[in-house]
Amino acid sequence: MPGSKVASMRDAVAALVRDGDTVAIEGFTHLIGFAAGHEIIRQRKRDLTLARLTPDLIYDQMIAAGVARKLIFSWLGNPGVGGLGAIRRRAEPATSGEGRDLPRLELEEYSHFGMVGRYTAGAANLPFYPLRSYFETDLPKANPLIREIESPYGDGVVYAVPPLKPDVSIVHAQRADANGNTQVWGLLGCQKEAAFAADRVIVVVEELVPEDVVRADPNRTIIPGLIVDAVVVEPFGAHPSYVQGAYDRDNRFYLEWDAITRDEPSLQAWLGEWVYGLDGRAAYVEKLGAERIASLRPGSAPSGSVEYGRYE
Amino acid sequence: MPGSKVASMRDAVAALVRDGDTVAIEGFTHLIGFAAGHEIIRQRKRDLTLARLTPDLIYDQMIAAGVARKLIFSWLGNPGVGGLGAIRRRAEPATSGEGRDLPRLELEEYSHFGMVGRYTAGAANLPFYPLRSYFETDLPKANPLIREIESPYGDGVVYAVPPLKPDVSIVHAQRADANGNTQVWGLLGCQKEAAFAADRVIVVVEELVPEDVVRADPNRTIIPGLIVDAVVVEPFGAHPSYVQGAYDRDNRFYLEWDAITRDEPSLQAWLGEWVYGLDGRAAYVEKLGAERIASLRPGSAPSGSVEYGRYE
Amino acid sequence: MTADAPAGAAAFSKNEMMIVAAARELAGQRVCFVGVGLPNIAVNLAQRTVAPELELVYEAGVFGARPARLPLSIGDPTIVTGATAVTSMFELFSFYLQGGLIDVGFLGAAQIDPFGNINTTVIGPYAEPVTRLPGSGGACEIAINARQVFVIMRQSKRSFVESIDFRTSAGNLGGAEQSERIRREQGWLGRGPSVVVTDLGIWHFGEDGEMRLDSLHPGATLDEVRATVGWEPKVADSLGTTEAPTAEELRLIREELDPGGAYTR
Amino acid sequence: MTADAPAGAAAFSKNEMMIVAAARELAGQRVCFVGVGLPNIAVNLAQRTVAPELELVYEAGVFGARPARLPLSIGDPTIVTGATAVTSMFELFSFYLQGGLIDVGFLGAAQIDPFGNINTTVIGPYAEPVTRLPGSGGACEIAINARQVFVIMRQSKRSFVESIDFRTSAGNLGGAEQSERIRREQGWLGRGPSVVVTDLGIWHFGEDGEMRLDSLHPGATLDEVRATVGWEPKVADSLGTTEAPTAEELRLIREELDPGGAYTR
Repeated sequence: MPGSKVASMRDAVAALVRDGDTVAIEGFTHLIGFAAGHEIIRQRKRDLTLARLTPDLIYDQMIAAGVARKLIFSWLGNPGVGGLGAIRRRAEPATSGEGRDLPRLELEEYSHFGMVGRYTAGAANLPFYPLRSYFETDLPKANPLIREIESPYGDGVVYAVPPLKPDVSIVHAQRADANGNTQVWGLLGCQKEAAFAADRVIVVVEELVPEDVVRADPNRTIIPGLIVDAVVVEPFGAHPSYVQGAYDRDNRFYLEWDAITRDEPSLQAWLGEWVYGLDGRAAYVEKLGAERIASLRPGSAPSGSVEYGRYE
Repeated sequence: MPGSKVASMRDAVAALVRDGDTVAIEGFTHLIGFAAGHEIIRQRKRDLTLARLTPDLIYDQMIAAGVARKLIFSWLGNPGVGGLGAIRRRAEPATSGEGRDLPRLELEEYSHFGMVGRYTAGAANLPFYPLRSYFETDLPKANPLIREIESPYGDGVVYAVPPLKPDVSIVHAQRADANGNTQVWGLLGCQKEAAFAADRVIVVVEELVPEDVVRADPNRTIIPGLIVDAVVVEPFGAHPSYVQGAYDRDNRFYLEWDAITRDEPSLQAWLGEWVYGLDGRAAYVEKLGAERIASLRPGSAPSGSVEYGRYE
Repeated sequence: MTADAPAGAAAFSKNEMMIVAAARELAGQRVCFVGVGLPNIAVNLAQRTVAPELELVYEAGVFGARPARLPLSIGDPTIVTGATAVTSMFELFSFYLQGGLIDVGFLGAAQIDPFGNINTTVIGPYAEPVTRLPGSGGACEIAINARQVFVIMRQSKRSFVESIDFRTSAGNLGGAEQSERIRREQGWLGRGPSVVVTDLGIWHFGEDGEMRLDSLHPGATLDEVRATVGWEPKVADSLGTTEAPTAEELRLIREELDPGGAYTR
Repeated sequence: MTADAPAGAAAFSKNEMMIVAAARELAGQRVCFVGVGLPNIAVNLAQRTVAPELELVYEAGVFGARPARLPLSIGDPTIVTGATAVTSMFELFSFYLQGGLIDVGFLGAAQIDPFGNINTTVIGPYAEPVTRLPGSGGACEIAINARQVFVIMRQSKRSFVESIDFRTSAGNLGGAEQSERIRREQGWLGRGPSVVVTDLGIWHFGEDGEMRLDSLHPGATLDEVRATVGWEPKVADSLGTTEAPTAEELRLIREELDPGGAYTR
């Protein structure tokens, strides 16, 4: 079958993420592509439109670094902890004195299901996705792309969201083969939809596996190599978020972020130390230290194996 | 958690399938619920509307037995072999002299994607499902429930199909626990959508497993016990179709059916021998014989196990 | 922030009272959509006390979670391991929520009005906000599709307001009559908000669709309530006092669910 | 039903020639949506000959099948074991087909007209059919969404008709001009039918959108073609002769793919 798509993070981001692109780094609390986001910062990409249900720490960092002009989202925050300072300073121009000189960030806002519907419509080449949401709220006024649509069966109105087709979707996963056939377990979020909706796809994995491993359990494949442009092997590339079965969420970092993001200088200092000052994820992992990493390893809970049967 | 839902096929069908119901026995070539269909025949249910993408042998048998007045479908035939005589005799009134006294079967016809969209809309409580199909064909004329819908973004028209909400969906699966949490691998068809769309759900499984087995691999669960009313343990209950990993499709029977279904007396004789004359699937399996069954067992192809991790 | 406890009872914080009161409201419920923050600990407490058969649904795509520890977020790996089913968010929102399988949806709020309409989007005008809040997340669809909605939040003049700055999630709209008509006409599955549990008391919604204080937490006073509500609140004729947290409830919170005190301090 | 073979070549059946010709048309293609029956064996032959990188997509929900035996149906367990991905039909039709990832969709037909419009629904009027055929299955959406469509079918006056009784799947509609306009206006991804392989020859579609005989199979004659087509067929100026099946192609069909002769007799 087709040749290897394995690439370094640097090469993958250089080749596939372009200034002005709409970029989706998905992953709902699970499998967030921090390593990819940091590389986008290091390569000083500009004018990106960033899409993501939950623009959390990674988008706060990217927006602080100045890569984005616009954000498409449904929930903005550091879940369970607090706010995202960099984004907030660029979205509250009326009050934040210290942010007055910062470029205004354009916001385009949906609900979770709306964002999922947008990716689904993008992946399925539909002109809209219908959903029962937004009734009697101010969201359609705030975002005129949320529109009413009448059922052709005379039984009322629902709302529609437009397709979202990112130029690039970046998905972190447990494993893939060299051709990009990608398997995930645990929370699936909307990575499949975001990948199928995108023009280009970068898959970042904890582990590169032989094709046989993927083919032994085809029901676990969420993204076929067919739509994948690059496979980056980057263990611990989702830290401080987590990878089911591989490492835990580093909650300490999420708590620490609350202070870091509170003012622009401390955030920029953090970027200097942990992003610009390092040449890639391997250096980041080394800087984190073996002890911190060991503390995040979970105990074992194997899925067990099922029988597919050999039919010859 | 809630108590056991395990029931005999006889009790499950008696309690949950009612005359006049819309019944969906789904399974696309894989996991076709023959044992359940035969029990519906034996209990002489009447006036059912039968829904299924591919009304193949099982619906030919059920319709020959007189349980149905209407069929909702997308592809009618014995795939790769030939026609379905019982259905054909009730759908070609103009020509089939021998069928003139048989009750006319009402047909409501979609495409595969249309049927899948109907179940999806039913499961998701949407008033319609939009798809890019049916353009410039005679299908919307033949079935006025296939309607045009205009995109609210001014970029044209697609087609819509209405939700399908069966009174009962019957799903055959590899395994479930006593509460009805059901796992399937191999072809998934649209069983998940058909189950979520239904008012009542019967799950028929090859194997009843402890809850722990299901919880060890939650990504394999396609139907939660929450929506399941009865769990029937019926090994070999999908024969002559197949169960991935457990047994092969019995192609000999599909070939034989071509002759059986060609005329009404031979079909009725077959029903007498294999359905009315037996009191359930165990007797059917015994009548098939150990040798036939052994010939359908595949070799081994294990999926392998993945790590979920213990997070305490 | 220890509340005045009745003599003889263990001391407890206002947050602990709020969590316990919310958990108790879940008695008899079957399927609960768990939100981030306080709802997360309340439902986990309910599963261990009044509602052992409560099935926890997380919008991240989990049904039947059995968290071995208190989840740190609504997407914590502990909600996956040992769960009944893990599914894509598309299926979770389509089949579980919009399909009508959720009995109770939990919402938080930055602002709530007398009819239970909720703002989690902005303080100030949308285009030029004074404070940019997180936004809807799944809240606006939970408000419409969950059979009923529970709200858990602290009371203050800034949060309990006569008129919210932005309606993120629909409550009883302009009152029960309008709410019932619109819900019926538009085919909403949800009946709307049924309870608001705060740090001071428990509010249910009356026949007119407006919230009514039914119970004061031990140590809280009506004056305190009035001082933290931006309208003249309705108070039940037979205003009760919430039963203080039991020793077992407090033990579960302090020893099992939140030994670090992340939620309760 | 052995065709007159050129001297020295191995004898072969008309079905074998049809399968081999269809397989060869797949040279250079990447992703193929496999239909029931003859397309099934043709694509499996192509994967072993002219198109080793051909990815097989089965509407049952399989991508990247590597069947260890010839699948007995389009849902055979052998297309699952060892495949790259297995997915629900919702996702297969939504993301792979409608999403535009399919290069070639294979269709069969009970009736086809000069512009490649196809009937697989009824012979006679829809409400009172003379013959009830299987219906669309996935055909009507494959016809619209696959980048191009290959048709494989036997020729006869009953199947190659000037006007089909029911249009199940859109081809070039009333001709190229109308087809291109409608496809553009309605945003179809598919360019429509590009080849019809029959037991007698190979037809491609000309600039006017009508099928044109480009190659006669060995042993077939133009008279035979005219006797099995319900209109005056267009024939290429430089009508070729299809290269007979090679010994290797015949060996693959007879020994590996269809030793029982289910498709080829």
